[in-house]
Amino acid sequence: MSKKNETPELLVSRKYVRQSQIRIILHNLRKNKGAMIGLAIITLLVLVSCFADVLFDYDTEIAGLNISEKLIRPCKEHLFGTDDLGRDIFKRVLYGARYSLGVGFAATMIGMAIGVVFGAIAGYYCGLAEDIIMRLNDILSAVPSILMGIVIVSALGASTFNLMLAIGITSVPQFVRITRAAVLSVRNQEYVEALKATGMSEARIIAFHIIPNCMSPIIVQITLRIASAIIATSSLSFLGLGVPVPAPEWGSMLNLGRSYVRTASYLTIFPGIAILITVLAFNLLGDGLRDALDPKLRK
Amino acid sequence: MKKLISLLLVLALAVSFCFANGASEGKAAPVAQVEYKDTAVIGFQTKTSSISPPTQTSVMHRLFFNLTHDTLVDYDEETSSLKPGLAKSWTVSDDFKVWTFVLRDDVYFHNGEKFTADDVLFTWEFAKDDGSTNATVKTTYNKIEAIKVIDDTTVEITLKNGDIDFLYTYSNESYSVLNREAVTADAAKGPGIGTGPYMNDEFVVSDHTTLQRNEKYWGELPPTKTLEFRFISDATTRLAALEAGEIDVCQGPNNTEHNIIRANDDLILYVCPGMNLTFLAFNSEVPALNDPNLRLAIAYAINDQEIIDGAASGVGSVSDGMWGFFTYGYYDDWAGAGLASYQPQNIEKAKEYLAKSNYPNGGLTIRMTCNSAWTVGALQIIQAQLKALNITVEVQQLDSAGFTSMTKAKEHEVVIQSAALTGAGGDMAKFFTAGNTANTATYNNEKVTELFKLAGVEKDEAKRKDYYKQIQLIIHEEAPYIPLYYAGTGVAYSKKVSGAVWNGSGKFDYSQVKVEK
Amino acid sequence: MKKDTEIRKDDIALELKNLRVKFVLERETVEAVNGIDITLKRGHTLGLAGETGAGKTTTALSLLRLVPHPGKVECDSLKVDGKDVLKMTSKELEKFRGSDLAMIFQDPMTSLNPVFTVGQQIADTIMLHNPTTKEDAMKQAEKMLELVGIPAVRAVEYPHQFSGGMKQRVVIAIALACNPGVLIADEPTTALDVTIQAQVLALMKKLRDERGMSMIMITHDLGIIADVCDEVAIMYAGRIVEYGTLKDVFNHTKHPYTEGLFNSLPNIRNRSERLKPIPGLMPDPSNLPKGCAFAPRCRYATEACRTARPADRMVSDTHMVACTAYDDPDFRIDRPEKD
Amino acid sequence: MLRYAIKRLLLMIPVIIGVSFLIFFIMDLAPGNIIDTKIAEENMTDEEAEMLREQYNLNGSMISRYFKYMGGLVRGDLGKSYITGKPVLESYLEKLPATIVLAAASILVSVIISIPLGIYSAIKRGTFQDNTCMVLSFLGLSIPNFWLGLMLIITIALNVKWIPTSGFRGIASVILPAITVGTGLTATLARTTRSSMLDVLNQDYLRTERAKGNSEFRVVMRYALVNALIPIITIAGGQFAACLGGSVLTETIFAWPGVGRLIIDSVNSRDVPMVVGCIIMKSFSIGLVVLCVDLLYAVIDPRIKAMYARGRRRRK
Repeated sequence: MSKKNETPELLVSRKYVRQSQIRIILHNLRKNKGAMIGLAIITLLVLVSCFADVLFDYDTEIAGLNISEKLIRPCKEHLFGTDDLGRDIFKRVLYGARYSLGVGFAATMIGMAIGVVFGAIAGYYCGLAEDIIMRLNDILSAVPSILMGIVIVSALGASTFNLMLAIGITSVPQFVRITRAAVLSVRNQEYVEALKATGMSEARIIAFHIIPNCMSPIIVQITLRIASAIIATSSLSFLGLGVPVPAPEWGSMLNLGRSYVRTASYLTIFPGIAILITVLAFNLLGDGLRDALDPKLRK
Repeated sequence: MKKLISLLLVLALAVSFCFANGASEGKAAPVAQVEYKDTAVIGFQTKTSSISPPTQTSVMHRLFFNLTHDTLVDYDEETSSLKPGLAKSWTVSDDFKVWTFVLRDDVYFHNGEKFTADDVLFTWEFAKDDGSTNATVKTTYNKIEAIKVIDDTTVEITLKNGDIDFLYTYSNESYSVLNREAVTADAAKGPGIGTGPYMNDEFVVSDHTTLQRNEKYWGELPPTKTLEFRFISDATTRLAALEAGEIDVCQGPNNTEHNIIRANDDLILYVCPGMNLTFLAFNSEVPALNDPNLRLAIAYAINDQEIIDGAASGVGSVSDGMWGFFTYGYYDDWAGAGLASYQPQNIEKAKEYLAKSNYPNGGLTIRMTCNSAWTVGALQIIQAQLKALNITVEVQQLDSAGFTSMTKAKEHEVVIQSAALTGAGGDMAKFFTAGNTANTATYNNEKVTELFKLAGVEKDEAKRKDYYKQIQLIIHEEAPYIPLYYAGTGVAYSKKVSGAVWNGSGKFDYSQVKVEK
Repeated sequence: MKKDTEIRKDDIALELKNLRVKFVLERETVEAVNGIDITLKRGHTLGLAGETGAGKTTTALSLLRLVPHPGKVECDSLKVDGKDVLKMTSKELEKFRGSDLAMIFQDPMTSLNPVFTVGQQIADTIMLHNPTTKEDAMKQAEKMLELVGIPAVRAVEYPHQFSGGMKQRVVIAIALACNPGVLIADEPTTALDVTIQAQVLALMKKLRDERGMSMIMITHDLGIIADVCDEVAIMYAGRIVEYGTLKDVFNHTKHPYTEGLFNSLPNIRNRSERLKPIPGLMPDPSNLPKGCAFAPRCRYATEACRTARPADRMVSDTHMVACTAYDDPDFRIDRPEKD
Repeated sequence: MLRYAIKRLLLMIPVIIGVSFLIFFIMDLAPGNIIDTKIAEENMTDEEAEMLREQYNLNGSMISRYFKYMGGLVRGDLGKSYITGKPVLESYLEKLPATIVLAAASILVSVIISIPLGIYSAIKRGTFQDNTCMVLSFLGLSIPNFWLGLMLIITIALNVKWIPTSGFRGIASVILPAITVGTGLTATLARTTRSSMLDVLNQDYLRTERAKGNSEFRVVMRYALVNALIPIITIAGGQFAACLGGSVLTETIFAWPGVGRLIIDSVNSRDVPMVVGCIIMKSFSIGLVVLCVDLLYAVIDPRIKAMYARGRRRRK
């Protein structure tokens, strides 16, 4: 089956081709078992996050203390055991899903939104625009994330949104670099010139033709950033910049259990596993999406 | 290079040692003679940043200065009395203004220079201008009017105004004597040259400090040649280093890992009652909190023991008064004075006071701020306990500089802090008199300020103690601060270690430490 | 440098029997090659002609057993220089490829490794099959470059510094580096413009005659076949529909599809003549029609053609055609016979 | 090539000036200053606080202090640390060797794990092995550094005598920290290796290599990998540059005298000259590494070398 041009009869009406493309992507996605597992886990997590308030009463079961039940090893009543203030870790891990998922996802979206836009501009308009954006990017990436966290949280107050902002901004440089590299490789392709020849405005070219073609490295970067965003919350919460205290965010749970690593390691093992599963789910889905979107790999 | 030399030395020693044993093979086997290592390694956790005594006053720094330098007068913590240091004897004028010291003449600095009265004068002049950036040291030295060198072994210090406690302060290691020639020769390393039992060898900030024995020390020669202090900030790693035998002493192991130490029979755990008091401070400039009844209600509603168990894994002791139990003039017989002790928790009394306060049935929200991950746990427990009074607590954590800038600007409501208390009664004034950054309760009571001034110059012990008693009674009633607990400090060390002096303040004395092979 | 066996005209260089290749995808299976027999005499050149999608490249790759995943190759027998390729282990295959059977690919722009110098790529092949010292291999590589008309000094340059034509010469040099007995050329000049095409073909002919190599020339350009080949095989939808010497197929064309090919060629001499392209399109390889694959587009198609699969019929001792129409002995196609 | 390198070095100067201004601005924005750090250590009366402000010349606007600082910077004097009084440059260089050793060792660990994993999963694309390789590479990223570090210390350092638990003492001491940091990097590097290998494995010239008679192993490991190196080196170089900035958590756990902890301690104690000085040195060293990685491209890919030879990147 030679790679030469398709025989005429396949070039049927344009609508049909576009509709089937999405169907093809979904079909490929369904075919990829890993992606399906990832999607299932994520939907489960989203469900748990939304209905956490229904499942548990925040004050008594999540934030309530009973020192008498301190540091109980995992057993029947407390599947994951209890932490140093007597709170049930199993319920906190489930309840914490909303924070970690929220922080991880939102922070990455913030980073992506800013990063992709600047990256695309830098990649497309070479010369001065690129140099300025890339140098500003180098400057921004020099700021350590903890310093960024201190400033944003103290300037705007400690809240979950500010935490997302702090982590989001520190992930902007990576997105800018990844997008620029992808856009650079795509803009030199012939079809971009062909589009220019049709008189299409540059903004439309970038938005509808260049960025979709750069989606695969961006998707990979999104899934990776979600992982490091969730883990970044634990180092930030060490300095008290994380989610305000009683909230059971996985990163801060890891951090609180830090001094119990030898005596009660289950304090950090279960939040760690929760993070591992979430990160894996996002990456399996991201991987599946990347392969489904990449026409070259569709053979 | 230095490590190589000391290695060779050790080898030589070891070899000679074996020969000695070998040679005396014939004779009856000597009494089980214990051999000691040449190096003792100590793992510590609080960062030190200078080897110059006038620049630092923190406990860990003073531990080092105690080894490398000497002061004119020493303070003996057991007997809490003064004993001769570089000065053999001293006399004071009646108005406690002019202090005359007779100095030892057999003391030499590490660089070989002889110790003379001129060095005392130089240290004062050096620290006064840019030799130190430490406010406490500079303020103490500013209290001195003049220092007169009478002859090589006599010096006279004249204060601006009389201070009975001057020697207690002047015995602090931060006022150790420096050598004029050494400092003028090298401003960076010069201040590190002292007269103490050990000499500064290597100093890498936040990594390690190595001290070599001063062979020509005027006092009792230490048994161990080299002391190596390794900065290991993570407690779990520090304990693991001790278990692996890399270090001989592990200062401040995790409270959560005390049973691991107890389970290991090569290690000894020494937990001493701490001198660091953890307390709540209510900013009286906040109208809602400027109400003693509310503060007392909260004081009685808090259960200290639960905080100790929850936040410090049970390592610590309940505190009942905003005054060091080891500080001069401590008074705690509250019943005798018609008052009730804050502990144990007494909900009815708390509700009683709450009823008399501006918030009879609670319903207010208080923002409690802390500056470290450890105290967050305590605040969460207080948060749960105050629910009984229908008071909601919002927990806020800031990093240390942000925290102090907030308290300095009086923008806080309630803060949880821990402070290292000392034996001197006068030192407690900084919490209760205006114009001090430690006075986070912005407490200003003329009577209390007056009483502190009187106690400062009162010669008669009974009268001074009575003044301090009156202060404590007023404070107990107004409760600007609520004392919570003394955090216990712990030390874990291998059973081969002996000769070290452990104490509550954390300023351990390693001058006579030795480690069996 | 040539192997010592003397060239025997009637010796068989390559024999392929009943090659079938299917690409099994989830929703469909593409039957690329449906039973092909090739016998290539030593020193002869066989032209494999056919439109795009007739399975020419797949056939070539099957000879080297390089058909990519998910292709399934079934074949009764494949012998090159008497060696049975089907039974070769991967180690033997590696020795076989490049020394006994070599291949030149279609698109020179992408057939050379961009990060290795031209000389290095040739030397690698030499080192693979007759290991010598690096310098010696490089010297041989430079000699090969000279052979294909590239100055030896350019051996240290990289592929991106060469034009399309020059790159194809390098590919040829690589293929001939170890003096293979049989060479497969998969549309070697399609990607080149006409003037370069003639030079490359002349070069290939010169090298073939010098070394007495047998060659399979795969192309859709009948002009090239006339110029280079001794025998011709016309392929359509994965089958050889007509096979014979140049004279048989060009002058005594039998198969209607071959006739259609000739009709769609512009005639230099008679410029006013209208082209008669073959109506319709290549059949979809995933569902080939029953019977003769060409039937839907064949002018002479009868009911029989649409039902039964045409058998290979020997019209002369060298000329074969697969067309059921010839069951009727006096069936003729319009194209006149010349001798 | 040289012209391109010099251009990049010159471009670094505005970046460093930008970095110094941004960090100075952010440190000023952060609540509290060096005086507050000192107050946190021990009590101070208001007059004493004012006296210290004079000594640290903290009065005056942020801009005036910045230009005073820049005056020193231009003469190459990064100023002295507020806390230790030692010159910033000296403190940074004191911590640099340990940081470089840890960064190099971590990248070595990351490369040793990621590249084989990436190639193997590229060859076995879509199969069960592909997914397991990816899951394996993700373990590193998902396990928090401090937890892995402590576990390594407890399980390995306590039982193996020649591996020290902490500190920078000879080669053996770098093993555990390098594993802790290295495994964290495998996720990104393994994925990049996989995707760039996938792109290369589709290329035609590999078919030519196979037709020459190369074994599949040689085709993948020699001919394909070399072409896939560019993205891999980009990511590995980026990771090395990031490690040069130090990894705070690992340095804290292993008591590793690295730059990361120096910067974070200085941030916490608002030691502005040290923070700005260290970050400038960090960005300078990162800039150097990224430049070396770019120059490395030319060594690997002749097409890029051609672009440099013509003095500028050829862009349509």
